[in-house]
Amino acid sequence: MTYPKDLAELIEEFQEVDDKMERLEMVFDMADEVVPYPPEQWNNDSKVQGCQSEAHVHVEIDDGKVLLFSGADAKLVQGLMGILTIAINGSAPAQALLLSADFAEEMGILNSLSPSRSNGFRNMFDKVMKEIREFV
Amino acid sequence: MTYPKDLAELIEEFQEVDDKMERLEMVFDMADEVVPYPPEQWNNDSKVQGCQSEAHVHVEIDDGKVLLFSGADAKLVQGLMGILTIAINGSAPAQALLLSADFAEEMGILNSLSPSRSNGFRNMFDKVMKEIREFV
Amino acid sequence: MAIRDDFPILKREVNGFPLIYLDNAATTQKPQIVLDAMNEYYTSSNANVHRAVHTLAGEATEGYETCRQQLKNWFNAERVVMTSGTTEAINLVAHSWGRANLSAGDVIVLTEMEHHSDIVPWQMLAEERKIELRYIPVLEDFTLDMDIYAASLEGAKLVCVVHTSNVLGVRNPLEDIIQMAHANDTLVLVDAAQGVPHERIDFQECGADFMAFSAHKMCGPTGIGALLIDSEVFETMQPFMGGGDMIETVTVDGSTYQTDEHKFEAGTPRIAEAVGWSAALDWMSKLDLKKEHQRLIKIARWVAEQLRTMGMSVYGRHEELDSAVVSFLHPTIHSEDLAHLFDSRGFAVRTGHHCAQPLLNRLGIASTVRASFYLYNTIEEAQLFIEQLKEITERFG
Amino acid sequence: MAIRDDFPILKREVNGFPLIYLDNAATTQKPQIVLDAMNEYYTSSNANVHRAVHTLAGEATEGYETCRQQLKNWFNAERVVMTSGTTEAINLVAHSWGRANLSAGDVIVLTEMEHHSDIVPWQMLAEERKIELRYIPVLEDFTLDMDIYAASLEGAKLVCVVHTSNVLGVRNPLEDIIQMAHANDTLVLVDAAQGVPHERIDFQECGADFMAFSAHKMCGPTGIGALLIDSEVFETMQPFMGGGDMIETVTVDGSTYQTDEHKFEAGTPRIAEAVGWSAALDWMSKLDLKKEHQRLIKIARWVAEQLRTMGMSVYGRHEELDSAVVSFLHPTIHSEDLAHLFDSRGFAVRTGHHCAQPLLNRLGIASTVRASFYLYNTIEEAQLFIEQLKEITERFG
Ligand SMILES: Cc1ncc(COP(=O)(O)O)c(C=O)c1O
Ligand SMILES: Cc1ncc(COP(=O)(O)O)c(C=O)c1O
Repeated sequence: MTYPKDLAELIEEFQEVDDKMERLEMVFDMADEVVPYPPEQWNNDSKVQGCQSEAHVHVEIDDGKVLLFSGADAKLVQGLMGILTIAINGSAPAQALLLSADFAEEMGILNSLSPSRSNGFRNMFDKVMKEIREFV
Repeated sequence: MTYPKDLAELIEEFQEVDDKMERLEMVFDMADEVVPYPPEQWNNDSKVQGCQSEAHVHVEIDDGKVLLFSGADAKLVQGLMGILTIAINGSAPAQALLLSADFAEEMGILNSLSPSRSNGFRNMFDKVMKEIREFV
Repeated sequence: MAIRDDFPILKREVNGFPLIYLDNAATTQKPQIVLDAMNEYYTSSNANVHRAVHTLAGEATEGYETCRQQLKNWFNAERVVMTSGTTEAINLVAHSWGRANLSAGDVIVLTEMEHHSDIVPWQMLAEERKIELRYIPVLEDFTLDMDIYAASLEGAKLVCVVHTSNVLGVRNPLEDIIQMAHANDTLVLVDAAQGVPHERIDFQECGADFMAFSAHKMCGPTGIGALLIDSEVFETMQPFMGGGDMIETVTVDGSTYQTDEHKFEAGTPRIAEAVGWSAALDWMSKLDLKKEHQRLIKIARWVAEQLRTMGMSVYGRHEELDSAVVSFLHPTIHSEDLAHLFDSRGFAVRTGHHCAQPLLNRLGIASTVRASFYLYNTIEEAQLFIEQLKEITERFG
Repeated sequence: MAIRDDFPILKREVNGFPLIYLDNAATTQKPQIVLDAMNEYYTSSNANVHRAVHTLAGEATEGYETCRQQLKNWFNAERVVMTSGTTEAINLVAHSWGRANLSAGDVIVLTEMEHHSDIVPWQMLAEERKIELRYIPVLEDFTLDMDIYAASLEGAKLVCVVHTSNVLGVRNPLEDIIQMAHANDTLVLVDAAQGVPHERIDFQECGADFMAFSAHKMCGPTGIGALLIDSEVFETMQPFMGGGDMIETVTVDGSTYQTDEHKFEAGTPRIAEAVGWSAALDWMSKLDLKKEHQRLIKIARWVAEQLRTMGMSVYGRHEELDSAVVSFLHPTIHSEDLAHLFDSRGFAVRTGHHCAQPLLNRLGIASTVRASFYLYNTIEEAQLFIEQLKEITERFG
């Protein structure tokens, strides 16, 4: 799969780092990239199910472009949200929908995602995509 | 354990035979040794539970001696009853109770008896011993 | 023969003779790669699944859920609940669907051909909920009485039918059974314990609402099985057992449940078993199951013919889609004695009521000797079996 | 160290670092002889159990029933029902004893310290049968409120209590709990999933009426567990699931059941798993469990002290009889992040609600990080764990 340019660069950056802890640190740093969805607004609709910790996402379409608001208790989760933000914010919905969740694996952050519930990333990603799809 | 003389001899005879089928044949031949408990008299009380086939035993004490009546659909089971008859019929109840069920294993007839339900021999043996115990 | 080489147990001897394992309808043997997969799991990824972040837990979860995904693919099914086997799967339906959807006066249709595992759960439910059970009789030709079936559908909420009889090898006309039931708005549960090992089934195409089966009868490990559920019916079911992993939230005032298959999988699941079953499915997917089945049913037919020629009573018909199971009785040797005699020469056959007493009652017998063939069995073994029977008959008959 | 050598998985690396497995309260690792025993079973004796005469079936039955006998010996118990684990064991009690003995208005006493597996089955039963549930609160010192317990016994038919909390490691005063319950004619179910692995329990001496636990938490395989039942209470129970092996006779008009443990074990049982569990019990019986436990609780106490010194909130007390489980929260790093960071250095720790949400609600937290130590863990690993936490705190705290 080909990724959006910003994301592709990020993946490459990650792949250059051998040490897993360092990669986690890089994800943590991405937590600042989210457009914050303030805890006061967190609600049942925005909640990502199956996450260990609280994680919320909210999608709006602004001027035909995806605008992802998000926030999480855990920094790793919010960091992944930040990466997702970089990948899709400002794209047309149809464009955003092309993204696959595999990037987190390619970045060497999550050991295995596919059918597993071992982390909430997959659920978060699916929820965002589902919300975007409603706008298409 | 030391067995009654007749039984000990029988065990020895069996142990001299290597071929399992031949040993089974020898058991079949023992089916004639039972004091028959005629099918007309078979009832729920005489039934050996957990046998694949119908098997019935009935114990009486005659003149202070154990008298075992028995019968079964399957020849192997009735043969084992015959061997048990040889082992205990005519003994005093207290004497009969000394017998352990291990002889069938020592004879190389049944692969393994202990806690298993894979054959009804154990249940048959236990039932006979229980009935004898009621007379002591 | 290549297939045989994959099964280490087939090299064993019994009573000094090479093992000839003809008890496949009870359980099948396991290819080496199934054992390897479980060993690999235990020696490199063992951990508890779900809701954990460490590497081993991720691998274990992946291993467990991969099995579910493989079953979904294999059967073209949308909902796959992992159970401890066919029996638990059917009990799950009785509990989770039955108690949520049935009430006094409702009717469940069973057949006389059912395994006890597809009878007793319904008897228990029937007693608890005052439900009527109707049993479809088995005819002289070992098939179901389809006229009585048609008539008995009236007012029925569920039909429970065995895909293939474990005693007769008869494969029932499921397509008709399901179509007639659905035309009547009746759901259908298929006990496919004996069907799945010999026939590749498309769950959605076949149209059943529930399908239950066990791994151990299809080269997989003990302790695991599955229930396929139609995705609409799935939504009408209440939880089965309560506990870890099947909940969303628990408070002292009450709990909410998962909405997917995990709702029905309480507690630490059968992780190593799922990994082993995956390997078994992988192994089986490399075979031409259809061709193998044709080979096996031909063996069964040949054995049945030989037995009839020798004067045995044979119970079954051994048609194209039937399984390679041959049940018979010797005219003079008791079935239990016969099984012991076979065992003394290394042959594993089963005798008894095969957990199908109502069927045996109908047939007017108390037991059969059953030889059942599977992927690793050969025509040579079948010939040895017949020769052995001849020898036994000469000596003991 | 000799014990470690028996566990092949401990040689593995995770993310380039040696695995340090501290998730033992979730599941334990398996010594090689457990895997060998299961392999041996599958490669030489695999067959379906019970009611069969051939050699393999006899060996398989022997293997399966030997496990039951070993459990009887290990626990000095008269009735041992094999289940798929703790969760199924507790559900079995709710179904087989509960539905047969409880009715509207009856009371069951639980504690806030229970695992979901000892809460949800009772909530489900309570809803179905209009039964009242009373929860014993957990005090500030992580123990049960014994005054409320005493008061709540009034009219109670059953007390369900966890032997040792999987979150806190706290071992409850079972002796008092059981004595007080029995003085009130109340039965007691002990969830010993965490107790059995660290303490040798004499079931009859301890006096509980039911005790549930899982093999996988005591070096045994996945997919199997057991329920010990007092032999008098045993007689008051109705069957659980219906199917093969639990019946005496089946007719279309109704069925009769086995009277021993098999009554509660429907379907093909977990044969290979039982064989593996037997091997695990053999292996454990060669250890001085008491001494090992003293070693482990000392490690846990040391870790807890270190954590407190570093400013962590520690949940638990780590007294003599408690299990070697240390739950804590970092003042600044989220528990999930912490677990990921540990994992990046090869440490397996668990985070989350540990299937004990009511307890965590009481503690006013949503999750903990949990490090749990078992037989193969060493003080060196504990030291590395603390050092690692220091490094993580410096870098991410
Ligand atoms: C205290 C306690 N009870 C019950 C369980 C459930 O055990 P299982 O998942 O093996 O059924 C566990 C394990 O997670 C536990 O720690
Ligand atoms: C037709 C049929 N149904 C159900 C079962 C029960 O399967 P299990 O014992 O694996 O639960 C069997 C196997 O004995 C069977 O042959």
